[in-house]
Amino acid sequence: MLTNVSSPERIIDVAELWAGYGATPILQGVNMSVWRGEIVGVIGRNGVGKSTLMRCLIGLLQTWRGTISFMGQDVTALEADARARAGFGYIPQGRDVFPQMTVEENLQVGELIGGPGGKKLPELVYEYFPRLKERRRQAAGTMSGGEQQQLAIGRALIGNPSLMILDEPSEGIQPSIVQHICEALRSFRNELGTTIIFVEQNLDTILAIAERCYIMEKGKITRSLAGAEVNEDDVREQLLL
Amino acid sequence: MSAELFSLFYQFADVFAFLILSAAGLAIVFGMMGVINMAHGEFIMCGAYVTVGLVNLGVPLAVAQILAALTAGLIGVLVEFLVVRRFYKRPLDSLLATWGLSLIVTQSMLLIVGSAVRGIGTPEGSFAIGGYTFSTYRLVLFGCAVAVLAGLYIIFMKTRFGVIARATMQNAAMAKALGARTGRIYAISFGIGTGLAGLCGALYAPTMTLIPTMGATFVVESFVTVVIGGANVLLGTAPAAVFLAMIRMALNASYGQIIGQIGMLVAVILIIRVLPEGLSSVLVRRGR
Amino acid sequence: MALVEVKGVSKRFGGLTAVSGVDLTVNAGEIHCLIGPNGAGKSTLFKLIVGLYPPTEGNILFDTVDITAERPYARVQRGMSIKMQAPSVFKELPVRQNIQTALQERLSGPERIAEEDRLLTLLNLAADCDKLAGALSHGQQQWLEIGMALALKPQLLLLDEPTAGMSPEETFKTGELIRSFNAEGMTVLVVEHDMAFVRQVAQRVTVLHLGRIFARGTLESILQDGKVAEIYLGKTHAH
Amino acid sequence: MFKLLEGPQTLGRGKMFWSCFLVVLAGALAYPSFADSYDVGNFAYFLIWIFMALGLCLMWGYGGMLSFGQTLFFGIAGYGYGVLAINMGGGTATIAALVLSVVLAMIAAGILGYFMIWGGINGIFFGIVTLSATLVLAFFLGQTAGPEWHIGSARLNGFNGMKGMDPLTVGDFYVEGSALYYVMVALIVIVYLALRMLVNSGIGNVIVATRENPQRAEMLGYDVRKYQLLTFVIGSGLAGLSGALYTSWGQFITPSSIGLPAAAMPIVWVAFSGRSDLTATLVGAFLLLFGFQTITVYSQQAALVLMGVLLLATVMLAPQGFVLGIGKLAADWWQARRRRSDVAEAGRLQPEES
Amino acid sequence: AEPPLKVGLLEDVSGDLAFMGMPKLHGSQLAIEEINKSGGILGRQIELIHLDPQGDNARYQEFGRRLLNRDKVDVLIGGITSASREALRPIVDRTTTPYFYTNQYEGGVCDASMISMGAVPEQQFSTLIPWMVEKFGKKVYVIAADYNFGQISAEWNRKIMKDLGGEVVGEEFIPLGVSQFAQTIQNIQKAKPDWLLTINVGAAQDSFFEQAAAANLNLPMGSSIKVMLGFEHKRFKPPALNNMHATANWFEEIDTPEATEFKKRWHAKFPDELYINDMGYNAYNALYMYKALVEKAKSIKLDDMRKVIATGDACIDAPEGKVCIDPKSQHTSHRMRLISVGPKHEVKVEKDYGTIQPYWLGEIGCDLTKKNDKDQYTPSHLPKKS
Ligand SMILES: Nc1ncnc2c1ncn2[C@@H]1O[C@H](COP(=O)(O)OP(=O)(O)OP(=O)(O)O)[C@@H](O)[C@H]1O
Ligand SMILES: Nc1ncnc2c1ncn2[C@@H]1O[C@H](COP(=O)(O)OP(=O)(O)OP(=O)(O)O)[C@@H](O)[C@H]1O
Ligand SMILES: NC(N)=O
Ligand SMILES: [Mg+2]
Ligand SMILES: [Mg+2]
Repeated sequence: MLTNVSSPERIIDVAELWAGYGATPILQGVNMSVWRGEIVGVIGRNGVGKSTLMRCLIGLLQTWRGTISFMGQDVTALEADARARAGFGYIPQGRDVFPQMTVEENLQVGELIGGPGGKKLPELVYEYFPRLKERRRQAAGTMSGGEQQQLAIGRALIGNPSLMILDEPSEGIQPSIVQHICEALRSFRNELGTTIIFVEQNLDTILAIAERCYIMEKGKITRSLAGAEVNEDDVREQLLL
Repeated sequence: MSAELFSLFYQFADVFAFLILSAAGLAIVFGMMGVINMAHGEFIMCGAYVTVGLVNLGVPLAVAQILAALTAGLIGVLVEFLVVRRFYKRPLDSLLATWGLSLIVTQSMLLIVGSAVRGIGTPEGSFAIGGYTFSTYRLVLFGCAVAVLAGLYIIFMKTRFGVIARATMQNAAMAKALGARTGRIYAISFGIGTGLAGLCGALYAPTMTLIPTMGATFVVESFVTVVIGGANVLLGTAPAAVFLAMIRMALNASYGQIIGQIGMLVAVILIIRVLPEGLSSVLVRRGR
Repeated sequence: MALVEVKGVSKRFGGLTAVSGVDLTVNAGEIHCLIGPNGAGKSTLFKLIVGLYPPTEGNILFDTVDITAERPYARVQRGMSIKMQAPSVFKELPVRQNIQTALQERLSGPERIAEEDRLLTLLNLAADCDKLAGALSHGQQQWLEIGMALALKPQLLLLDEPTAGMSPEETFKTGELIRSFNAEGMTVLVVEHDMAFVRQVAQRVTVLHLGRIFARGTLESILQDGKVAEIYLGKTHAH
Repeated sequence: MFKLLEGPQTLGRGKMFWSCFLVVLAGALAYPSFADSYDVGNFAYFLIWIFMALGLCLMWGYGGMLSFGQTLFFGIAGYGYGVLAINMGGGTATIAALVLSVVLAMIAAGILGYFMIWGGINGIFFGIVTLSATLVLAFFLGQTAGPEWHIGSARLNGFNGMKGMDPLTVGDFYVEGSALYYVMVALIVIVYLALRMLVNSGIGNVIVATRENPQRAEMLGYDVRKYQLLTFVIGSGLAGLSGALYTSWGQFITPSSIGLPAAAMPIVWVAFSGRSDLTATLVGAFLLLFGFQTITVYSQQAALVLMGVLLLATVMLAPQGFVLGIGKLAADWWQARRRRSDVAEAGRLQPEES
Repeated sequence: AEPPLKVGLLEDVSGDLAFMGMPKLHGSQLAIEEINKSGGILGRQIELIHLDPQGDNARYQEFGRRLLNRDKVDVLIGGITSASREALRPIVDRTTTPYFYTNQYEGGVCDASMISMGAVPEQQFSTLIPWMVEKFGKKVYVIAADYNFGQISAEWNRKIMKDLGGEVVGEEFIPLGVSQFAQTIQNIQKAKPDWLLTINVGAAQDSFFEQAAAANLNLPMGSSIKVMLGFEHKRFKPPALNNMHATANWFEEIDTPEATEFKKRWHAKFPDELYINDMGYNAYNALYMYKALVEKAKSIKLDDMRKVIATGDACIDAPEGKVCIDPKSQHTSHRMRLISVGPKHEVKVEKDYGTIQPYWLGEIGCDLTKKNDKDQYTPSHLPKKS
């Protein structure tokens, strides 16, 4: 099924997506759709291709076949930077902060490139992650793992994207801040209407914010859990596989 | 006495200017972008030849020098587009590619322009202090070196472009995912680097013999300066040049050029041994 | 009996004190969990123990020998191994060769191959053993790194966030794995943020905050501690 | 032992590869019987340089140490051979001079390597230190023209170069022409096979692991510095072997064999060939030496342009190096052909991916 | 017809020295064309095989062998730097092929296989230095390239200055490739010499002149390699070379009828030549000298040619005048002239010394008619008294 006629509320539409590394296909026909303002989780075991899917969404990995549409526009051929400027925000797995730049400069990169977010955003980020404010002038590469993760999230938030793609945002973060991040993401969605797609393994996080979940297995979306299905037992069952 | 003091400063300034001007372009291209640019000397040569060519056409020297730097910059952008952009992920191959380029360029210049080009003479005249006379132009060179350092610092530390450019060079994919037009940023940065190399050639053109292989005279010094500057080239290059210039000047003055040259290289070895991450590693304060 | 004794150890980075006068004893045969907020100094403490950083102050004893001045490889040869927080496998080498490099000092010939196969199966990497380690997914790299640490058969195993990026089930499996090794006599010191995992494995828990020991005891006592909840756990776990 | 000839660290394995190896070797051994004696000597000359390339391949491709100092040790052994051969009086003593000069280079490499590796120097800093050391030696030797610069009865003779040493000699027989050629072929085969065994051994594992991540390697209990030093000494020793052989071949050596641009040449050979594999380096360095000479003979002033184009085209078209690139092309083609025939046979048995 | 004579030529036409090597190639080509037109040597045409060693000593060795062993040339000519000559000598010495070195150089090579066509110190310095001392004063400052040529030339200067009662107030050796001279200029001013001996070598070191002029150094200069060899007066903007003095067997500015005729032929064939330097000129002469030797010996064998040389009658009429090969050293006698360069870089012949023999090697004991030393001597490295 190939549709280019997606309704305007659908912020992202992935149809029959194939992609991989070298000659090895990883994503083998992924279909998914996300509506404006949704918070959608993608879950699955290690190595099934969740990160690969996220890389395709932001455009760091070329799609072999299939289409990605963003607000009804086909963005499959757009490069990552163009997608970012169109409103995609991305937090990669493994943080990827700019190691030799200070925390402040890392945030600046997100801010300078991102869309118009108003002056409040940096303050907001510092509010959510006070550690970042404390360490404004520290080289990002010398921060602790969790601090870097906070920075990566802050860096994406600050660009005020309309779609945020988060690859395991809670990894390595202390429980209280995980809760914090969950609240932050929710309030972002509530206040700014940001759509959020996230990959997660942490059960608490999934339960706390996901409104819908896609289950991934071997390069395909095999199921989706909607509404009430996003409960501890169902999710656990899916992750058990 | 003050004449001796001035001459000490003059000699220092002279070596310092040489090191900074020859290294500035490489600081960006190699130090920041990681491209082992063996054709650095050829961009310097390009700046020198364009300057001389334009002056011979009647263009005033200063204008010719600026145009020459721009030409080298534009050629740099072109070279980046045609060759260098393939090599950001494999810097060691950039060595081979640019070395090939360097061979092509020097020899083509020899074939096209000929083996020797007539010089244009040094402007600005001379002045005397104590028993010595000095070339005024050498102070101009020093001024330019300082200006280049300041300019680089401002561009890469204080501007929007600079922040994004540094981010791109540290992690291009991530910068791209944040919306940076990394291709363009790379091209511009490379162009700035080669433009500065061209500027070096342009500034030294009046004072040197022009042959197609002239770039070679600058290359060792420029690599050495950039490398011992360390990872943070914007902070490291200046102290590296100060350090090397002092050593070189002192040895040149007391023991002659050969000891100056050997001594500088030995100093390089010792500095790296003491600071295996280069000079900037002690300058960048960790934490707050 | 103390296997590791950290005595009054501090580590400063410029003006920042990441670890400050820490005293910590890990007893032989126990599973000891180190928890604490981001930036508390947990990873730094690990690096001090394996010798990647020299301490600014203090001493570290392993098996009653002062190893403060020893290089990391010597400490590893004494019987410790570490899984670092960020996966640091040999990215351009095949998965199997990663394991082999860790094993080859201990075993050789067919025994080594058999052990490689056993570990690869255990780590769920048997199918990917010819892939370059850099081409593994993030979670798989974590597994590989754990495998390399295990391959050394250390007396003391240091695990820095071993289950980050693992699903609850995999986390549980990892916990069981660690317990089984512990049952064979391996001492384990582990940093984690996943309380379920900590609950599963920990015999003793130490909380680090701002570079200092903040609390220690059993997990239950820690979870009851309101201050720990405030600085670290947040609402959910503060029952 | 011989199992180590193959392994994950070296490309080329199985019957196919070793048959090719034997065919090439047989061809090489038969070559003098049908070739012009000049060409045989010229080939022997190319082979002289290969050791330096193999040494760099070991250090750089396997060990991750980009040494600009191959010519430093080339020079030390080259001059060393000259000094020893002159002072020990030629004849069969030249064999001892050869061995001793290589040992000398290895000792020097041990000292410089200890100084660098124990000082924590790596990456590009390693390159710059070795380059500086090379240039220091070149500058120093360049100014030794005066008669006061001599070692025993051997004058260093500055920039004009040191002369007057015997070539390798056994009794009264000069090892030249096809004799030299056979010696070179034998040495190359020995060194090549020995290096293959080294890199496929446990030591080789640690060497490549150190390249990938020295900290992780140390965390596995290896004193990586020792392995790096070993790599550096062997690699530099091979450069020394080239140097001593070169001096013996031309009975002449000058500082310009040590300074720039000579120092860049080994890097060019190895990068061109594909630094990650010994076989590629062996074949590639030979082809490049041969190619550059041929180009220079036949194209006069265009030669340098053509050489530049060749290098540029190689890196742009064959990112892993010329030989590896060609090798991969061939392998792909071979596999594609096999796969095509497989597919043809399997036909519709191929399950459709659903 | 008989097969042509093969001339093997090794000249750098790429790399740093290309601007000097090019005229050398041209000189050889011109001479060969002329000789072939006028019937060749002993009726045989000449075939030129030129290879470009690109300034690389190892290439000199490779190509020397190639020309001698594969192409089996009848004569080998070429080499720019002394190092390239030294690279070739061990190879040539093991054949019976004659080798012509066509540069002026630091002198002292006593080798039966080699015939030197260029001027040597006793021809250049024993003319130049006394003249400079007489004209400008007894205090000299030397800047010299830091390698054999520079160091040995400086040694010659020291020896001659001592004989003249002069004083060397400073000597500075510059590594090849150095292009910055602010310190040197100041050192010179500090030493207050009457004149400078500039034996700096190569394009980079030539930058000295421009930088000295910019600093208003303004001292008389003398040299054995400037003007005639590197034609700096053509390459630099006046007045950088003002007040330069040099002695040589050839300057393009010599305007005797023979010289003028020669220049006309050259420029007709190579209209773009910036300057016919002495190397190019010597390279041209080398072929005529070879022709003379072969025709007198009626043989292309080195031994037979050397018999002609031993008679002392191996002479040709060159554009500079008559030149002959000295039997003891196999170096060439030259008509030496001293020139000066003016503020507009105009060149004036100040003095014509007539023919000067390359006597020094013979005096110190080199006698190739008796013994083949295969060595290079300097004032401080003399043959052992046997
Ligand atoms: N750079 C790469 N090159 C080649 N193969 C890769 C690369 N990155 C990932 N893969 C492969 O693609 C598959 C999917 O990887 P991916 O990173 O998308 O998994 P994931 O679902 O995100 O897993 P995890 O939960 O461990 O992060 C894995 O089998 C992995 O081996
Ligand atoms: N090399 C360094 N230079 C400067 N500061 C550093 C360096 N390494 C760590 N730090 C700082 O020291 C503190 C402790 O870091 P550490 O990595 O030990 O934290 P952690 O407890 O492991 O945190 P996390 O749970 O986030 O991994 C952090 O605030 C960090 O920013
Ligand atoms: N022969 C010379 N000038 O080196
Ligand atoms: Mg992932
Ligand atoms: Mg940590």
